[in-house]
Amino acid sequence: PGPYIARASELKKINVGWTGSSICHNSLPSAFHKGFFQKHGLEPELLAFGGGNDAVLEALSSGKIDVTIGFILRLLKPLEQGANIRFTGSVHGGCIRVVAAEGTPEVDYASLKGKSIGVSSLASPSKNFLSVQLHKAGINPQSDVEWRVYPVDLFAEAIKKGEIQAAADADPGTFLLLRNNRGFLKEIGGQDTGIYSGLSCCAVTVSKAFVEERPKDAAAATYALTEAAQWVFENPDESSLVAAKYSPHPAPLLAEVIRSHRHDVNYTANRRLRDEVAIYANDLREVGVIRRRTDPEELAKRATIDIEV
Amino acid sequence: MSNHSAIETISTAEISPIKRASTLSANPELIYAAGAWAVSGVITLLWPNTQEFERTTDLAVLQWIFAALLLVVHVFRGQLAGLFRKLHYNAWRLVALAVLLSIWQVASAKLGLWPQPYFPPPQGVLDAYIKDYVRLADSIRASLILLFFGVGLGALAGFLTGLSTGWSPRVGYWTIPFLRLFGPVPATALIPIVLFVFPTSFSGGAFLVALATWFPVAVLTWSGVSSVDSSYYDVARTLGAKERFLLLKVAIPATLPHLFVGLFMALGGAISVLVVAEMLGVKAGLGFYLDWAQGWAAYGHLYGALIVMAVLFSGVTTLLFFVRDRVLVGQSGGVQW
Amino acid sequence: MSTLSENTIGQRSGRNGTLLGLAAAGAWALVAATTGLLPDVGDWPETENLAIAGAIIAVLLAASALLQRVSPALGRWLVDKSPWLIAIALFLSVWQLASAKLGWLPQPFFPPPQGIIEVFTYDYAELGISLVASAQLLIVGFIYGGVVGFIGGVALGWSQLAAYWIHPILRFVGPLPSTALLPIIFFAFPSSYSASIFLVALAVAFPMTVLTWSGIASVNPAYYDVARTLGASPLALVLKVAIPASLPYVFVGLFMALGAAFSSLMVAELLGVKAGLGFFIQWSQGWGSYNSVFTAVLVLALLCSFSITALFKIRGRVLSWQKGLVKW
Amino acid sequence: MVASALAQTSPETLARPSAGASLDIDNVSHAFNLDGSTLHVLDHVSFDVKPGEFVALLGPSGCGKSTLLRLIAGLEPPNAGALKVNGQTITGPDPSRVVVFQDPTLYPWRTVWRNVALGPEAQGKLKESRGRVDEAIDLVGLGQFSKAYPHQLSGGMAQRVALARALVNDPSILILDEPLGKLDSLTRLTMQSELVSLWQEKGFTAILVTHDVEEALFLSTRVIIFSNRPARIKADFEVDLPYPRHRGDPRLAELRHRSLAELGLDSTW
Amino acid sequence: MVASALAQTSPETLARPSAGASLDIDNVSHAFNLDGSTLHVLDHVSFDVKPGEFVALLGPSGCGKSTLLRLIAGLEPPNAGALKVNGQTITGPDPSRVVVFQDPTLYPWRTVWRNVALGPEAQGKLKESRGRVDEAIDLVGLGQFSKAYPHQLSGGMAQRVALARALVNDPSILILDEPLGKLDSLTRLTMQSELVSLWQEKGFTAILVTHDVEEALFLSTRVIIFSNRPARIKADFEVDLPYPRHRGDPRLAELRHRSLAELGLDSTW
Ligand SMILES: Nc1ncnc2c1ncn2[C@@H]1O[C@H](COP(=O)(O)OP(=O)(O)OP(=O)(O)O)[C@@H](O)[C@H]1O
Ligand SMILES: Nc1ncnc2c1ncn2[C@@H]1O[C@H](COP(=O)(O)OP(=O)(O)OP(=O)(O)O)[C@@H](O)[C@H]1O
Ligand SMILES: [Mg+2]
Ligand SMILES: [Mg+2]
Repeated sequence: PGPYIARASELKKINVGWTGSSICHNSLPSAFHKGFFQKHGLEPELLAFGGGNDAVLEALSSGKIDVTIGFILRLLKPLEQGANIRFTGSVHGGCIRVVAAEGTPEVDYASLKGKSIGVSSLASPSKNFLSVQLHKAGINPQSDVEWRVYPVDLFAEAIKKGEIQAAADADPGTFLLLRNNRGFLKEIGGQDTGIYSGLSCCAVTVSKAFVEERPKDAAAATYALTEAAQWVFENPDESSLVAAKYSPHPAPLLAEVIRSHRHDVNYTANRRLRDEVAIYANDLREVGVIRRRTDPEELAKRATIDIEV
Repeated sequence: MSNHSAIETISTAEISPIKRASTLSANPELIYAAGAWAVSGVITLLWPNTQEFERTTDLAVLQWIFAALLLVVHVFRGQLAGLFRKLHYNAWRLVALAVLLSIWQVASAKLGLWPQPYFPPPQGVLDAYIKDYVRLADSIRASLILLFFGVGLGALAGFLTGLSTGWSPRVGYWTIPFLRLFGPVPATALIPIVLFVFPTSFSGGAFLVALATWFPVAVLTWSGVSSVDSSYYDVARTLGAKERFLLLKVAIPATLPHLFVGLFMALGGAISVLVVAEMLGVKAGLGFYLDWAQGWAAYGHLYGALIVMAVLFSGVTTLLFFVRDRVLVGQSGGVQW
Repeated sequence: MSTLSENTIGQRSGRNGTLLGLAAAGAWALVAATTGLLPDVGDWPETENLAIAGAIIAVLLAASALLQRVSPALGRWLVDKSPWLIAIALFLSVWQLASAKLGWLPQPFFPPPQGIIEVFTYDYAELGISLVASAQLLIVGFIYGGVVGFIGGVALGWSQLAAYWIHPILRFVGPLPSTALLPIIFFAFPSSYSASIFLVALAVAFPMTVLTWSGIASVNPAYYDVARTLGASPLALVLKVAIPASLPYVFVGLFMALGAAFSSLMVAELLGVKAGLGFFIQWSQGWGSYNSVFTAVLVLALLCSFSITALFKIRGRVLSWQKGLVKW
Repeated sequence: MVASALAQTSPETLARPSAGASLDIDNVSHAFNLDGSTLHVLDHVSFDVKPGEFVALLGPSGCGKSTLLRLIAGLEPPNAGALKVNGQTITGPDPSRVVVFQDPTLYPWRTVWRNVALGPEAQGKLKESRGRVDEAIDLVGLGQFSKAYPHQLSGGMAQRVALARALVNDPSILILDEPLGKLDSLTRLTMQSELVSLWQEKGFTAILVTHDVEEALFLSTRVIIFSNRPARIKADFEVDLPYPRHRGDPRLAELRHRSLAELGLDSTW
Repeated sequence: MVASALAQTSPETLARPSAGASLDIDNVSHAFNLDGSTLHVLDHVSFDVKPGEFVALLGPSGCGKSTLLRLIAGLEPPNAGALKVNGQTITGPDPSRVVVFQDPTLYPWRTVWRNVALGPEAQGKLKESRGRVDEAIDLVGLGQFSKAYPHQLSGGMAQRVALARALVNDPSILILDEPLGKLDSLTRLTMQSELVSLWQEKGFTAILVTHDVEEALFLSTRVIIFSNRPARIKADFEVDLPYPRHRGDPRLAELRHRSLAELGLDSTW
C-alpha cells in the first residue's frame, strides 16, 4: 500500500519493544519501515530487549514501552497474577516447533512419554504449548516427562549428548536448528498442526496504562501492526528484505521462514481473540499452569481489550 | 608497573648486572613467524573446503599480507626498530597464532571435524566483519558509553561509600550490613526493580553496571581507609593538620592502591553485567549483539563479536592499569596485568 | 591500642538502652498493626502470620528493654542493634503499605513481605534443593577454578616461559563474560553438568590467576636472598617463600573469585540443570512469581555473604601475621 | 655531599628567632591495655624543662620513652598526671610542638619536597614557606633528591627527610625520637653538629631520645635516664659543658661512665 | 633480661668446633646498570682473609660494602675478578657462608622460632637441629618470644632474630652487615661480647660491616677502610689487642683516631 504519511508535527510518539531477533514478529519492523505506524499517526521508537521474554514483559509493565508483540501462551500466567498488560490484537500463528532426532522412536507427542524435553525456559510459551499437547495426548506433562532448560541453539547438541530426546521452541531458533541439522533433526509437531492449527500465537500486547490513557493511540498501533501482518503475508519476499535489516541471514532464507508461518492469522481484538485466549487459558488451567480456581472466560475477558468499541 | 616476575628479580644474580642495550639481533624468529603465516595462508586457499565458505580467498590474501609485513619489518629492522622489538619479542606467539588459526581452519572448513554452522572457519568471522561492521561499530560505541557511565558512577559511589564507611563508624554502622547483604546480589536478579525504578532503559542499564562496580570498589576502599597506618595520621596531626586535611591528603592517597584493586575487580564484574544490561531496550551494544547473533544462530557474527569483546575489554583493563601506574608513583606492589 | 579510660560506653548504655529498646518495640508494633489491621488488596496467605510475628518481636523487644538493667550484655546489644531494628521495621511497614495495603507498587513485580514468607513456608523444599544444588556446583567449580588459577598464577609469576604463553591467553580470555562462551563450552564438554562446572571454574580462575601472579611478583626479592644463602632449593623457594609471601594477594583473589562464581551461577544453571538458585530465579521469573524471585535472590545473597564471611574468617587465621587486610 | 650542601646554605637564612617553650611534666603515669592485661609504661614521671633547654632521654628499649614523647606531642592524653607547655595543659597536637618520629613515616605518594612541605601545607601557609622548605632540604644534604620518592631513598636519607620535615615548622619545642639512628658515622656526626647550631640559633626547647650515650652528652644540656618499664626517673643531671664540645673531652668521658653505669653497664666498658 | 638469658645457656652447649675458611678476594670490580648509565661500585678490590680472622669493613654510606658482601655470599657474580673460599671460586650461595643482612628480612608469616629454623629446614635437617634453634634464640635473649610473629617485635628484636637465624647454621664464614645497628646501647654491648665469645669458641671467619668505629675496633682482628664509591681499599690494619678488650684502652683510642681520619672526620671529634 502507498502509505499516507502524516505530518511530523501530528505524530504521536510511542515506544515499541521487541526482542530484536524474532522473525515471527516481523510485522513489527515491517510496520516501522513500511510506514504503517506513520499512516496511523504514530511516531514509533523501536527498542530491543534481548533474551527471553521476561525483560519485554517487565519493560511493558513498567512503562518503558507501550506496545509489543507477545506470546499469548507466555503472558497468560503473568496476566492471571495481575500483570498490567492487555491484548488488543493478533498478528500471526504457527511459529512454535517441536523437534527430535531422525530415526528415533520420538515421532509424535504420544511417543514423548517418559522422555526428557529441552526448552529455553520453564515458562517459555513453547513449553506451555507442548504441555497442553502432551496432556491432550494423554501424557501428564508434570510427571510423565522431564523438562530441562538449554539455550535454543544447543538443543541439537543436548540431544546428541543424550540429555534430552526432544525439544520445543519458537522460530527462528527451531527453524534454523532444523535447517542446520538437516538429516539429524526432524520436526515432530508444532503450532501449525494439530489442535492449535489456525489459532494465533502472538498478540499485540499493550500496557494497561497506555490503552487506558491513550486508547486512540493504542488502537492506532494495533491497526498498524495487524495491517503490517497482512502485508507481510501478502509480500513475503519484500518483507524478508525488512527482516534482513535485523538479521545476519540473507533475505531468501528469511522469506522461507516467513512463508512457513501464518501471517494471515491476524485480527484486532474482538470476540475471536477473546475466544482464542479463553481456549488457551482453559488448556493451561488443565495442565496446571493457571490456577484451578481461575475462570478462563473471566481471564480472557480481563486480558483482552476490544479497541473497536 | 614493572612486569618483573619473581624469577627475573632473582636471576639478575646469574646474569651480569650490566646488561648491554640489546642489539637488534638478526635472529630469524620473525622469519619463522612470517613463514608460519604464509603457510597458514596456503592451507586456507589451496586445501579444498568441504562446503562453500565465503571469503576464503580474502582470508588467504590477508594472511599473506600479514606474513609479508612481518618480513618487511624483519628486513627493515634498522628503520623500524621499535616495531621490530615488539614483534620480535612476540614472534613465537605469532607462530602459535598462525598454527591455531590453521588448526581452526582445517578442523572446521577442510576436514569438517567441527560441526557446522556452530564452528565456522576463520573466514566466516571475516565475512561477519565485512558484512556487519556498521552494526558492530555501533555496538562497540554503545557498550563503551554504557560502560563509561556505569563504571564512572559506580566507582564514584563506591569510593564515597567505602571512604565514609572506613572514616566514620557512624556511617559504617549503616553501610556495612547493607554492603554485606546487597553487595553480592547478582545484577540480573534486579532487572525487574531496575526497570520500574528508572525512567529510561539506558539509565537502568547504567545503574546495573554501576551497581556491579559499586560493591568491590566500596569494599576495597573501605579496607584501604581502615588499614591506613595510624602513624601517617600522627605525623600530620602534630604538624597541625585538621580533619579535612587528614581525609583529603592522608587517607585518600594512602587508600589509592586498594582503590585500584577494587576498580580492577569492578571492571570484571561490570563487563559481565554489561551483557545483561544491554538486553534492556537498547539499540546496539556488544551484549545485545551477542544475544542477537545467538538468537539467529549466526556463529560467525557471534565469534566475531567475542573477539572484539576480548580485545576491547582487555584494552580497557590495560588502560586502567596504565592510569594506575601514572597515579601510584612510589606506592610499590599491586596487581599485575 | 585503646587506653584504659574507656568505660564510657558501658555507662551510657543504661538509659539509651531502655529508650532505644522501647522505640524498636514500637516500630515492630507498627509492623504488626499495618500488616494485621488493614485489609490486603491482593490474596496473600501469610498476612496474619506476619502480623503475629511482628507483634511477638515487639513484645520481646519491649521486655528486653525493661530487663536490660538486669543484664548489661542485653543493654549493650540493644544499644548496638536498635537503630537497625527500627530501620528494618519502618522499611517493612512502608513496604507493606505500598504493596499489599494501598497497591501503589505494581503487582506481581513487587510482592509484599508476606509474599516472601509465603515462599519460605510453601516452597521451602524446592528452595532447599536448589540451595544444595547451587552450593554443590559452586564448591566443585570453585575448587577446580581456584586450584587452576593458583597454579597458573604461580607459573606466571615464577617462570618466564609460562608467562610468555599464559599471559596473552589470560589477557584475552580473562575479561570475557562467561555467557559469551556458552556455546563453545557446551560443545567442548561431554555433559552439561561438566560444562556448568567449567563455567563456574572459569569465572573463578581468572581473578585467582591474576592475584596469585601479582602476589608472587610483589614478593620482596630479599626474601629469596635469605633463603638462598641458607641453602634453599628452587622448589623450597617456591613452596616456602613465594607462596606464603603471596597469600595476602591470594585471599583478595579468592574474595573476587567468590563474587564472580556467584554471578556465573545465573549462566551456568542455564544448562539443563534440574535445580539451583539461579535456575529457580529464572524459573520463577518466567512464571511471573516475583516473590519467589526475590526470596531466591535473598537466599543467594545470604549464601554469598556467608561464604565471604567464612573466607575472611579463614584468612584471619592464616594471615594473623599480616596487618591492614581487606575488610568485610 | 653533606658538607658541600652545608657550605651553600648558611644557617642564618633559616634563622627566625622563636623562644623555646617551657615544659612541665607533673606526676605522669600511663598504661596500655594489652590483650586484656594492663601494661604499665610510665610510673609517676615528673620533671620540668626550662625554655631553651636541650634534654636528652636515655633508657632501656621498651621502657616507655616513645610513649612519653607521644604524650608531650599531645597524640594521647596521659592516664594520670598532667603535661603543661608554658603553664597550659596539653590537650592535643599542635604545630608548635613538632615531632621527629622513630620511624621516618614519610608519605610514599609524596616526593621528598612535598613530604617536607607537609607542615606548612597542613597549616595552610605553603605559599610563603616554599623557600623554607628548600632550605630545610638543603640543610639535611638532600637538595638533589627533592623530587625523589621515599622508596628511592636509603634508610638514612629517609630519616634526614623526616628531620627536615620537622625543622621547617619553626617549633618552640622540638621532639626527637632517635632521629639519627640510621645514619652512617660521618653523616651522623655532621647532623649532630647541625642540630646543635640550629638549636643555639633558634633557641627552641629540644627533647631528644637516643640510644647513643655519646650523642646525648655531645648535644644536650641535661640528661635524664629512665629505669626499665614502667619508666621511672633514675638519674637526672646537667651537662655543664660549653659548646662546641669536643668528643675527646675528659669530662665527657666521665659523664659517659656515669650514664652507662646508670644504664646497668659495668665500668669495664 | 639479656643477661639472665646468657646465664642460662652457657656457650659450651652451642659449641661444635668448625674451622673457619679462608677467603681470597682478587681484583674484584663490580658495577650496576642504573637507568641506562653504569654505576661503578667496587674498583679493583683485593684482600685475603685467613681462616678464623675477624675482619671489619668500614666505609662511607653507599660505597659498596653491602655489594661486596653479596658477592662473597655468592648471590651475584662479580663483573671482574674472582672470589675464592679455601681456594675454590664462589659460584653461588652456600649454607657454609651465612649472611646477616642489613635489614632483618624476617618472613612475616613465620614465628620467631620458625624464622630461626629456616636454615636447617631449607637444608632438610630440621629434626636434628631443634635444640640448636632454641639455643640460638636464647642466646639473643628472645626465649620468651619464640612464638611471636615479626610484626610483634621491635626493630632491635627483629635484628637479633636475624642474628640467631645465621648462628644456628654453624657457618665457616659468617658475614655480618651491620647486625647490631638497631639495638639499644645495653643490648648492643651485650651482643658484641657475645659475638666475640662465639667467634673465639667456634673459630669461624667473620666479615663485619659496621658504621660504628668503636664496634669495629672492639670486635675485629683487622680493619679495612674503603673509599667513597667506587670502593677502593684506603686502609687495612691489624688490631693487635688481646681479648677481652676494654673500651677505655688508650691503644683503641689511637686506632679510633686513625680510622676516623681515614673516614674523613677531622680529629677534633
Ligand atoms: N599502642 C600500644 N599498645 C600497647 N602497647 C604499647 C603501645 N605502644 C607501646 N606499647 C608498649 O609500651 C612499651 C613502651 O613502648 P615505647 O615505644 O614507649 O618504648 P621505647 O622506650 O620508646 O622503646 P625503644 O627504645 O625500643 O623505642 C613497650 O613495651 C610497648 O610494647
Ligand atoms: N641492585 C642494584 N641496582 C642498582 N644499583 C644498586 C643496586 N644495589 C646497590 N646499588 C647501588 O650501589 C651503591 C652501593 O650500594 P651498597 O648497598 O653496596 O652500599 P653500602 O656501602 O652497603 O652502603 P650503606 O652503608 O648505606 O649500607 C649504592 O649507590 C646503591 O645505590
Ligand atoms: Mg621508642
Ligand atoms: Mg649496606
